[in-house]
Parts: sequence; structure tokens; C-alpha cells
Amino acid sequence: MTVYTERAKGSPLADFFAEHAQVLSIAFFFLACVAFFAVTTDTFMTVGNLLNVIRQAAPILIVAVAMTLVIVTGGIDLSVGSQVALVNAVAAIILAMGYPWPIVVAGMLAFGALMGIAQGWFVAYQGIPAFIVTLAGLSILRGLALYLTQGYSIPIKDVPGFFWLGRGQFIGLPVPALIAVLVAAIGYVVISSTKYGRQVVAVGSNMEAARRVGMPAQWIIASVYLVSGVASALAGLLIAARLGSGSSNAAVGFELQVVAAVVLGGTSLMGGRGTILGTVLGTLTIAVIGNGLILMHISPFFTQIVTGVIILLAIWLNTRIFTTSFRFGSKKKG
Amino acid sequence: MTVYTERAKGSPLADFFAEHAQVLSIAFFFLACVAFFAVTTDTFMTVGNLLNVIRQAAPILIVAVAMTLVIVTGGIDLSVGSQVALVNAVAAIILAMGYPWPIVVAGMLAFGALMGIAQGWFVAYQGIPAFIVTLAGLSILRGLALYLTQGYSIPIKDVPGFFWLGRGQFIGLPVPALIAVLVAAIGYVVISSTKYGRQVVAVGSNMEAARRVGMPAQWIIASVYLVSGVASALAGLLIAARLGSGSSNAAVGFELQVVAAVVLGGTSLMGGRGTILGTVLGTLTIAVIGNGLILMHISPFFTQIVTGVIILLAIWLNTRIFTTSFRFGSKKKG
Amino acid sequence: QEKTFALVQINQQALFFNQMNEGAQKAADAAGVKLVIFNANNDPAAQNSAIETYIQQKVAGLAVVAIDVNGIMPAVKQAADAGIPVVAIDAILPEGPQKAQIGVDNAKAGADMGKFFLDYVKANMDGKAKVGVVGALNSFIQNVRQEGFEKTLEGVSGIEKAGVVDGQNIQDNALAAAENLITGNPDMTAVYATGEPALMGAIAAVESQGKQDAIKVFGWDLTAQAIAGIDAGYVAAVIQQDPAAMGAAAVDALKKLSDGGSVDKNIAVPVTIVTKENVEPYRAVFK
Amino acid sequence: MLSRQSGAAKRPRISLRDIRKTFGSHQALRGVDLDLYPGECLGLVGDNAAGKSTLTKIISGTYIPDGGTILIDGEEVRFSGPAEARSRNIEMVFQDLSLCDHIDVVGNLFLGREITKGPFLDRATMLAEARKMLDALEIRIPRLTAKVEKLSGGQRQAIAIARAASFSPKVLIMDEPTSALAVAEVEAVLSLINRVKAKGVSVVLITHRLQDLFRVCDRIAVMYEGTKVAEREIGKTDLEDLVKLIVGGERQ
Amino acid sequence: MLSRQSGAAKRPRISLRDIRKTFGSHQALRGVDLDLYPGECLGLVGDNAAGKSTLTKIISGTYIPDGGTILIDGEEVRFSGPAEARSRNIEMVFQDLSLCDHIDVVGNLFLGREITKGPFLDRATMLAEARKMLDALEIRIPRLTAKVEKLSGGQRQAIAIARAASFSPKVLIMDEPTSALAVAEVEAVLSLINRVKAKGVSVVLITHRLQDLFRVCDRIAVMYEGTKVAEREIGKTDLEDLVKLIVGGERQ
Ligand SMILES: Nc1ncnc2c1ncn2[C@@H]1O[C@H](COP(=O)(O)OP(=O)(O)OP(=O)(O)O)[C@@H](O)[C@H]1O
Ligand SMILES: Nc1ncnc2c1ncn2[C@@H]1O[C@H](COP(=O)(O)OP(=O)(O)OP(=O)(O)O)[C@@H](O)[C@H]1O
Ligand SMILES: O[C@@H]1[C@@H](O)[C@H](O)OC[C@H]1O
Ligand SMILES: [Mg+2]
Ligand SMILES: [Mg+2]
Repeated sequence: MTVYTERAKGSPLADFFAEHAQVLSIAFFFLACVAFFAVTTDTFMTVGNLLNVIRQAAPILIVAVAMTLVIVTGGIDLSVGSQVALVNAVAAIILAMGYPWPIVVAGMLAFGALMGIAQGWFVAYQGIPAFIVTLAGLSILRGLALYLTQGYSIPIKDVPGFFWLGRGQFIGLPVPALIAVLVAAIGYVVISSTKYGRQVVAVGSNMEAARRVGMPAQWIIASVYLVSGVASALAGLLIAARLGSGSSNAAVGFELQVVAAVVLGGTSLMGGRGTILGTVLGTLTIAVIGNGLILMHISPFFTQIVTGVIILLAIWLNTRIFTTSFRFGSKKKG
Repeated sequence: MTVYTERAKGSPLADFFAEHAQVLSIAFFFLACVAFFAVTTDTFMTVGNLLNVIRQAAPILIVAVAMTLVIVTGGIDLSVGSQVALVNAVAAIILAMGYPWPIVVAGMLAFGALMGIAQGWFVAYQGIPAFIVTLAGLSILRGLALYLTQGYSIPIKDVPGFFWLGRGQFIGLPVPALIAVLVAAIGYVVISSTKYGRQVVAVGSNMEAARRVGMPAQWIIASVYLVSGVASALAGLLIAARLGSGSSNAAVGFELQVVAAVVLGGTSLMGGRGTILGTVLGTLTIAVIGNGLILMHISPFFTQIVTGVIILLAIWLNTRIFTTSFRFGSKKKG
Repeated sequence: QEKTFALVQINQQALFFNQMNEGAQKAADAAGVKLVIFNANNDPAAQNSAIETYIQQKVAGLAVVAIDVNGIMPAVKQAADAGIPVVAIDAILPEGPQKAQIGVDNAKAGADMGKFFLDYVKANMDGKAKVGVVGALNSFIQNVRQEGFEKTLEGVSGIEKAGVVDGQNIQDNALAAAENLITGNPDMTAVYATGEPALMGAIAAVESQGKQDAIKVFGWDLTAQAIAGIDAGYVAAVIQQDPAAMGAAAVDALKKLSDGGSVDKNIAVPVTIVTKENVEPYRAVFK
Repeated sequence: MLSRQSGAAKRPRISLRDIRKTFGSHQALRGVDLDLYPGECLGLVGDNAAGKSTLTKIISGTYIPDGGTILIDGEEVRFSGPAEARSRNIEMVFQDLSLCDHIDVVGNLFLGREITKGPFLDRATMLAEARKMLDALEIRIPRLTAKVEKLSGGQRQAIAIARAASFSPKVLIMDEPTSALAVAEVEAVLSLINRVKAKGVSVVLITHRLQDLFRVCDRIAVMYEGTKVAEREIGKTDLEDLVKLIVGGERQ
Repeated sequence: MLSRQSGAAKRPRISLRDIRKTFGSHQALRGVDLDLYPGECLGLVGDNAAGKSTLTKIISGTYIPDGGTILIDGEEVRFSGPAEARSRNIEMVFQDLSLCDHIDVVGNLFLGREITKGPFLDRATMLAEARKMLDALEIRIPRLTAKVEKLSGGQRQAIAIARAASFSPKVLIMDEPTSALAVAEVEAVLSLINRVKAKGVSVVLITHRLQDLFRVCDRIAVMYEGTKVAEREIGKTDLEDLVKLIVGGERQ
């Protein structure tokens, strides 16, 4: 008779690779893009250009971090672009009235929270699909911005403190980039190491199970829209400070860029699974491609084609490389 | 000791209401909108206006039917607007070369199938999330349309047979509307009464289970993108015939309108659940609101706001009415 | 080493911008300089990002067609600080370090069209008209054109307004909006469209509703369809700008500036109101 | 209301009266009365679809009954959700286990009961505790930081049991807790039940393994088509009797 | 290749040699040999996480083994997926049931085996057949057009069993098929097994209800930590022996 033996302990590396395949994949892709542009253009690797890229990516990154939470719960927030535009416009209008900028900043963050929680209420407590609620939000808030500005852009003048938020430097780094990094760091800690983050994942993984163990499931769902509202407000402020104006045209198509960055980072639209690190890499990848293609002087007729092809082929090659037991897709796509 | 009795058979109506809550809800909402505009405007209920509404809705409806299949599998196709634009442009270019229109129509439908299956291959056989594949598709195909037209809108001249597709009448009804109704009818039958429809639902409900019972799960997933490509091509042809020109500017933002119509009709973005009837009603509702608000002479600055508010409030009231054991949301939102 | 100029464009969905790009490209080829073009796809922040990138790359000159005229200014200033000359095309920028403003005075051209319209109504429509507008509320320039037109019509007796619909600068949306405008106002006799997609939509709507006899169309930006409409008689007048000339003027100006020369602060590129009478020369452009 | 306390009959910890629940056209429960006393284990048996899970989900606040009353320690309660039941120390092992597939073993064990240091999860403490919780059930799970998604059926069930049993419940409801467990693990669960009973916990055990009932239960209630058709003291029944009660004399 | 047919030893229908499967760092199967003969029922037992489900999923084409060979009727096969196994009449009742929650009872019973009239589903025929399939298992499901999502645990399991058993399998693998079933339904499944065996079907039965093994099995294989540690003819073993084999002498 066979002697009973226990299984040998396998290499933990195998588990690491299997569990972090998405992040590893996007990290690899990101580095490949960086290397490519570093070689093909002179300017890409200059300090000035790199600082530009992260400053430009800051608003998307901030909202993408919040969107990661939303998508992890199995939801989506299509209204972020409109929220950015509305905050952008309202902030310019109020600054033009002469209110001190710190008050405007605080007020706008609160306003973002309000927009977010209003939508979150419909999603969480009324059970209306997030897609519908936030699509209605997209329409309503962009409409409000249009109405308030009447289609014109409103200049912000002589508020150096405010401008500093969008254009300033601090210890040699652009302020918006620092803010974005801070937001990403907080997001990372929240999702991976706090009770709230655990609740968010639980609700997205199995809403009913979360409810049964006594978690305030509805409140958690509502709260992620609040977070996304605050993040959108912050992004709106940074954009206003960077452009020195408020306009209802700001952040058109922003929602798709943000969701794309999040999904590229390996977060599943089916909920339950997502990482901030992936989101950061996804955002930076898109920003780097955009920047690199400008530097390479691609004809504007080709930029859209090339961008799409790069993303598709690269992700595809990556799935081939990180193939073992790794499927990028949703949990159902075995 | 209690005598053993069997449970009484309850009313089948209760099951009917519980199982068809979404469709009933959107039907109710649709009728409410119709009634409202019929009362508040003179023109709404005129034959001319109603025919307008369904003709305008035809392209969206055609693609929404296909999108219902895609979403039922748990996927999404963001590239439909770009596919429409590309077909629109290419059809105009080829017609301008003098090819007979029936050949162009057939060729474009085949071209749509090709675009669809190419994307479907990446989603189904390579396991890349549909969101990323079709977002790349959105970018690539729109870029191609732009490149081919160089921004010109290409006039289609003297092809009465082709124009008839977009503007003609048949037994007193607009041809595009008839085509759309036909597509919806086919979609309805396919999803509810054919083996293929059953496979689509099975794959969306539990991909692994479908695979385990021997269904060609990957092929089924790929095929819905093919269907969506053909539908987009058809819509692109109708738009070209209606506008009498092909342009890369066609159908911008179309994908969101289509997905909105489908989701409004009660199809779950989580997959497994959807009805064509709901999609038809969702599409018509959006079309009716757009039409009605213009008839009511709402200031254009308010249309976006009012549209969003109507949709949100109406869905909300509906969920309150059809409240019993009815949650509009995803399967996870208990 | 040849000089590189960059043109930061709004979008490429309108022919207008593509013609501007072509004109600029031709001028660049003629001047022996390199031209790179960036398409912002309607995203104002993307325009600033592109300018910042070109500054890093030390291009010799920048031409911008601004989406957000105020929002572009920080980037313009940055470029000026880096010693790169900037010229603005089409959309009029506020006071700033830009070296030149090239293009059309949209407010004035809108008003001119308003006057033309009033004359037309007096002459051909018994002084009475009900006019609807197909606009693009998300386009700053087009709002200016709309306002210029509407101001001229204010208080004129016999002119009734049927309201404004928003085509969002997308032609199929403009088509649906224009159709609804027509059905909603069966007695409407004129339409004013503020840009290319709006005009395309308005023309297709008049055709699809069979209203060629009842409605006169006025608008901006010629296309083959617009010319066909002029020939058919229901398109009364179209403001045609000369985008290619604008693009060329921009490159020429940048060339001069980067060679150390100077240019006029305002370089006007006139518009033409195209009607049946003067449409002939444009046929070749829009075959 | 508290007058009958410590009277002749012990006061039930939970007392259900005329509980009704209908889903669509289907009457899952048609008026069920049930008492559960401190320190006892009540076996709940019956044919498939008899309504056992539905009844216990009502006790744990997962479903809201359409009619009937629930008394806890003599006081009438109306749960609006599971959180309220949990705050009264009613814990349940669900038949479908209710695990979060994307969360690791430790996380699932402490789901809704996370140990924190300030705002942060105290991973080290939870990991150590988790090991203890699982050891008590003799279940072997090599890596407690693995996602539960890929675990074997028995491992998953053990996690659900450990979670419910570990936070000093007063009422512990177990809906077929041993269905996927191997021999030794079943023994561990049965002795767990006897341990907690001794501490005064009221246990409801739903199972189709009738022999197990005789090792832990004090009383057995039999359900049939949404009603309770019989109740037996454990000493006054045997396997054969139970089977007859479940299958139903009047069935044909 | 067919030379040994009807030789001294019957030729196995399925023959596994040195099957290995690793998930990440975890060796689920460490080299398993197993034979399955026509018309026999093989019991597969073992501790939780021993690898029983993984092994049978390999037979049904659900998992692809990392190493080892599979012979069917003496011929080596390499399944690329479950469709191939199914086309060789290998059916399996999965431990997780693998039902489509959004499809009704009839649809789940005929999943992948839809009866059609031309391109259309033949609902009437399927409904009538479905009723028969379930009756054979003595399971009562009032409305066969209800979605399976909301059915009770036992009802769901019965659907999975009926599905696998109904399409004349040659090999029928049942992974804990009776875990959620009530008394009468368990009996029905056991007699189902005896019926199909008599028709020459090879059955693999995984279960933790060891007594059941003695009512249907001819042979029993015991797994421990990813290996097969013992095999017994049913006549040469008893409950006690089995328990010892499962728990493992060398364990402590
Ligand atoms: N949420 C629900 N929606 C609709 N019907 C339900 C729901 N929950 C339970 N039912 C129905 O109620 C009846 C009782 O189900 P329940 O799960 O309580 O049975 P059970 O006694 O636990 O059976 P089993 O032994 O099979 O687990 C079943 O017919 C089931 O289909
Ligand atoms: N897809 C998978 N990914 C990772 N690990 C897996 C996977 N499937 C099984 N395992 C692991 O392989 C081991 C064997 O699992 P398996 O399901 O075969 O056990 P089992 O013998 O069926 O146990 P049970 O009696 O509990 O059902 C377990 O430790 C399990 O965690
Ligand atoms: O005429 C142009 C118009 O067509 C475009 O849409 O917006 C800018 C204008 O200058
Ligand atoms: Mg149950
Ligand atoms: Mg198993």
C-alpha cells in the first residue's frame, strides 16, 4: 500500500504570478511603451516632458482611482466628465464673483460629494442600474454646465493661489501630479488595507453575502459614488486651475478615458476585482501613448488608428506571454 | 398531528409580474411619455410626426437589437458608432465610383460581419475584455473613416434605389422603420425561440456551465460581435441613405445611446438577462422624449437637463410601482 | 535643419478644419518647413497638453484653433515664455502674447448674415418669416455666430422665432433635431444653421420632410450638399469662409515671425455669402 | 411581558408564530410555529423544497416574512435585514455558503467582523486567529491568503461554518453544514455543536443525514410543503419514524 | 490495439495513468492511476481537498491534465475541452451543479441538448420529457418554466443529476450528487445508479456518505492529498476500514 505523503509546498512565486497577472501584464506593457518612445524620440525622456505627462495625467488619474472603487462594486459612473465640467464652470463663476479660492475649493469638493451621493442614493437604495443613473447624471450635469455658461468659457483671473494648484511646482514637482500621487496612494491603502476597502470588495464580489454578514451594503455602494463625486470635483478644480477658465466643454469623453484606464489596469467590470496599482499603470500608459505619438509626429489622420492598434496588440501579446491560467476577462469568462 | 396538505397553486399572474417586471415597467413609462406629449403638444400625435420618430429611431433600434445579444453574453460593443461611420463613408465612396447599390449594400453587410468577427475573435478566443477590444475598435475604425474621407462628407448622387432605403415609403410606412421592425422581430424570435438564442443566454448566465455541457462557448461569444457588426453596417447604410452622404462624423456618441436604450429596456450589463421587447421600448422611449421636448419648445439649454431628469425620475417611480420582489439592477444587487 | 511648426486643431470631423490643415500643409511645403498637426477631438485640455508637448520639443512656431479661448491662454503664455511664437486661427483669443489673430470675425459675419436674411425676407418672402435655428451649443464659435445673427433680427417686425435646437456639431444628431424642429413648427419658413454639421442636418431634414418649397435655408460652410441645395433653390445663402487661406496665412505668419520678422496683429480672411449668383467657382472644390 | 420568565416551562429564546412567506405564486411557508430554547439543538428536517431554508433565513433576517410574529427572549422583533439579526447574535451557515469568491480565506472568515488597528485591517492577528478557527474544525487549508474561489467544496463549507461559529453566537443556525464534508470533518462539526450547546447556545441544525441528528439534537421538527407537520423529543423517535414523518403518510 | 479485448481481464472503458495537475503552487494531483470498467460503479472517496473533483473533471474534459495519459476503450485521447468528452458520452454531475440561473428548469435539463423543430426550440416536447426525467428522481418541482435561480438546494441538485443521467451516457460521473437530497430522493438516485449500471454504463460516484457506497459500488478507490492511496473490492472492505483509509494511518 502507498505510504501516505503530504503534498510538497510549491513555489510561492507561481501563486504570485497567477494572482498578479493583470498588474504584471500592464506594467510590462507600460515599460515597453516607455522604452519604445525613449528610443524613437529625443524629447520623451527629458525631465520636462515626463513632468508634463504626469501633470497632464493627473485629473484622469484622480478620477480613475475613485472609479476603481466604483467598478469594484460592480457599478460604473458615466457622469464623471459632466461633473468635472460642472465643477469647472461653477468654480470659475464663483471665483469671478470674488470669493476667496480656498473657500471655493472646499465648497466645490462638498458639491462633488453632493452630486455623487445623490446618484449613489438612486443606485444603492433604489436599485436602479448605475449605468442608467449616471447616464442621466451625465446628461443633467453637462446640461447644467451648458446652461450656466451659456456655452461660453469663463475666464479666471488673478487668483495665483488657485492657479498654483494646476500649474505650480512643489519640491520640483508639478502640484497636480503630487495631488494625484497622493490620491492614488490613499486609494491604494484604502482598498487594500482598510475595513472600508474590504467592504467595497465584498459588496462587489457577493452583494448578498456582504449583506448577510451584516455589512451596510447599500451604504457602501452609495458611498463609492460619493468618492467619485469628490474626485471629479478635485479633477475639475485642477483643470480649471490649469486652463485658467471654466467651460462646459471641459472633459468631453472623459468618462470613457477614465473607465478605459481602469479596465486596462485589470479591474473587472463584473465587480469584485481591481487594483489601484493597475489603474495607475493603465492611466500612465494611455498618457504616455498620447504623448509619444505627438512627439513622433504621427499624422493626425493616423493617431486614432495607431492608438487603437497599439492598445489592442499590446494587450493581446501580453495575454499570450502571461498565458498560464491567466485570463484577463471577467470572472465568468473562465 | 397535522394532516399533510399540499401547497395550493398560486396565481400565475404573480409569477408573470415578477418575471416580466422590467418590460412592464418600461412599457408603462413609454406609454406615460406618449400620453404626456400627446396632451401637451398638438403635433406629437400627428401621423407625420410619429412616422418621423420611428424613422429617426430605426438605426439605433437595429443596432440596439444586436447589442442586446452582446450584452446578454456579458459583453459590450463600444465600436458600433465607429462601425456605422466607417460603413457610411465607405458606402458613399464606393457608390461614387458607380458600383450598383445592391452590390454595395451586400458588400457593406459583409464588411460589417468582418469587423465584428475580428473583434469577437479577440474577445472570445483571446480572452481580452470586450470593453478594451471594442474601445480600441472605436478608435481604429473612426480613424479609418476619417482617413478615407479626409474629413469631406461624400455626396451620394442619383441612386434612387439606395435613397429609398433611407427615405422611401412602403405601404405607407417609412422603409427604415420597416427594416428596423423586421430586425427587431427576428431578434425577438432568435433570442426567445431558437437554439442559438438559448446558447447566447446560457453563455451569459454561466459561461463555464455552457462550456461544460459542450456548447461552443467561444464561438457563441464571437458570433454576437459578428451580429453587431452586421447590424451596425445596416444602420450605417440607412444613415447614408437618409443623409444622402457619407461622412466620418456620422454616429458620434452612438454607442452610448444604443447601450442606454438596451439597459433602459431591462437588460442587465452583468449578462444572462435581456429581452428584445424591452430594448424596443427603451429605444422608442428615448426617441419620443427627444422628439417631444423639441415639440414643446423647451430651450435647448434645458433639453439635456430635462431628458436626464425625466429618465431618472420615471425609472425611479416605476421601480416604486413595480416594487414587489422587483429589483431593476444586476443579479448581484439582490 | 528644417523648421517645425505645429498646428493644434479642434477636430477633424468638419471639413472646415481639414481644409485649414490642407492649406497650412501646402504653405509649409512651399516655405520648406515641416508642419505637424494635432487633433484634439474636441477636448480642450488635450489642446493644452499638446502645446506643452510641442514646447518640450522646441518647435519653431505654434498655430492654435482654440476650443476654449480662455483655457488655451496659459499654454499660449507658456509658449511665449519659451520664445515660441504663437498665432491664433478662427476662434478669437483674449488679449495675450499671441502674435496674430487670423480668420473671420464670427460675430460680425453672423450679423452680416442676419442683414442678408432680412433683405432676403423683404425681397422674396413679403417681409414675413418664421425662422428656426440649428445650432451647436457646445461650439463657442457657433454660439457667437448664432448670437450675431439673432441680435440683428431682434425687434424686426414680421420676423418670428421658432426656437433653437442643438445638433451638438454632429450631423445625424442635427438631422434629427432639425426634423423635429420642422414637425414641431409646421409654419416655419426659414432655418439658420451655424456650422457645417448643422447645415448638413438642416438640408437633409428639409429634404426628408419634403419641405423644399416651404423652407429657405441659411447657414455656414459649403459642402456638395449645400451646393445642390442652392441649385435646387431652397438653400438661399451660405457663408463660406476660406479655411485653406487661414491655414496658409498662419504658416506664412509663423515663418516670418520665426525668421525674426513681424506680422500684422489681425490678419483678416474675408468670408463670402454664397448664393445662386456666385456659387459657380466653388463647384470645383466640392466636386 | 417578562412575567413568565423562569416559570414552569423555560422561556424560548426564539419563538415563531404563524410565519408565512410567498414568492410569486409559490407559498414557501404557510404558517409555521416554532420555538427554540437556550442550550438546545433543534433538528429541522423535511423533504426538499419543504421550506427549511426559507424558515431559517427568516430567523436570520435574510428574508422578511409576509406575516406572523417573531419573539426573541419574549420580545417581539421585526428585522429589517440581516445586520439586525447579527447584532442580536444570531448567526447562520447558509446552504449556499455565501462566501466572497474574490476575498481570501482569512477575509471570508472575518467578513463583517474585521479586526482593525485604527482604520487598518490587522492582518497578522486575523491570520493567527483564522488558523485557530479552522483547526477546531480539523480542516486543512494550506494557504489562508488564497482566494476562496478555487477551494474544494468541503474547504469552502468549512470556512462558512467556522465563520458562523466563531463569534460567540447565541443562536446558531446551520443549514446542511456537513453536506460536503468528509468523515473526520463531520465529526468535528458534531462535536462543535455539542460544545456550543453546553455553553447555552441555541442551535438549529438542518440536515438530510438523519443519523447525525441523534448525536446532537434534543428535539426534531419536521416540515412538509411549507408547514411544520410534527415535532419529536429525540428520545421518543427513531430513524424509521422520522423517515415516515418526512415522506408523509398521506402523500399518496 | 484491440487485441486484448475480451481477454482474461475485461478491458477498462477508461484508464488513467500518472495523471498530474498543478494550480499555481498547489499540486492538486500528484500522479494518479485509475481504471474504470463497463457496467461497474466505482466509489471515489477521500478527505476534503484530496483531489476527487479535480480528477473527475479531468475525465470529463473540464480540466486539461499537466501530465499523464488517458485511454478510452484502449485508445489514447487528449481532450481539448468538455465538448469532446461529451461527444464520447461521458457525462458528469458537477459538485457546483453548473446550472444557468437565468434559464428555466426545462432549459437547464436540456442545456446543450436542446430539442429543436427546424431552427426553433421544441418547447412542448422538452417540457413533457422534462417532467419524465424529474419524476424518475422523485423530485417535485411545481413549475418547470421557473428560473432555477430560486429553487431549493435539493431541487437544483436533482436537475443537475437528471441532466447528466438522461442522455444515455456511457460513463456517468457523479460528484457528491446526493449531498443536498432528502431521504426519498437519495434512494431514487441510488436506484438510478443500479439501473444504469445494469445497462453497462460505467459510474464514478464521489460521496462522503460512506454507507451509500455499499449499496451501489463494486469497487472503491481512496484518495489522499492528490494521490490514490488504496483500492478495495466492495466485498473486501467495510465502513471502518474505509474510514481508516481515508483518514490515513500516517497522518499524525
Ligand atoms: N427567493 C425565492 N424566490 C422564489 N422562490 C423561492 C425563493 N426561495 C425559496 N423559494 C421556493 O420556496 C420553496 C422552499 O425552498 P427552501 O429553499 O426553503 O427549501 P428547503 O426545505 O430548504 O429545501 P432543500 O432541502 O432542498 O434545501 C422552494 O420551492 C423554492 O423554490
Ligand atoms: N481551479 C483551481 N485553481 C486552484 N486550485 C484548485 C482549483 N481546483 C481545485 N484546486 C485545489 O485543488 C485541491 C483539490 O481540490 P478538489 O476540488 O479536487 O478536492 P475534492 O477532493 O473534490 O474535495 P471535496 O471533498 O472538498 O470536494 C484543493 O486544495 C483545491 O483548493
Ligand atoms: O465653420 C466651422 C464649423 O464648421 C465648425 O463646426 O466649427 C468651427 C467653425 O469655424
Ligand atoms: Mg434548503
Ligand atoms: Mg470535490
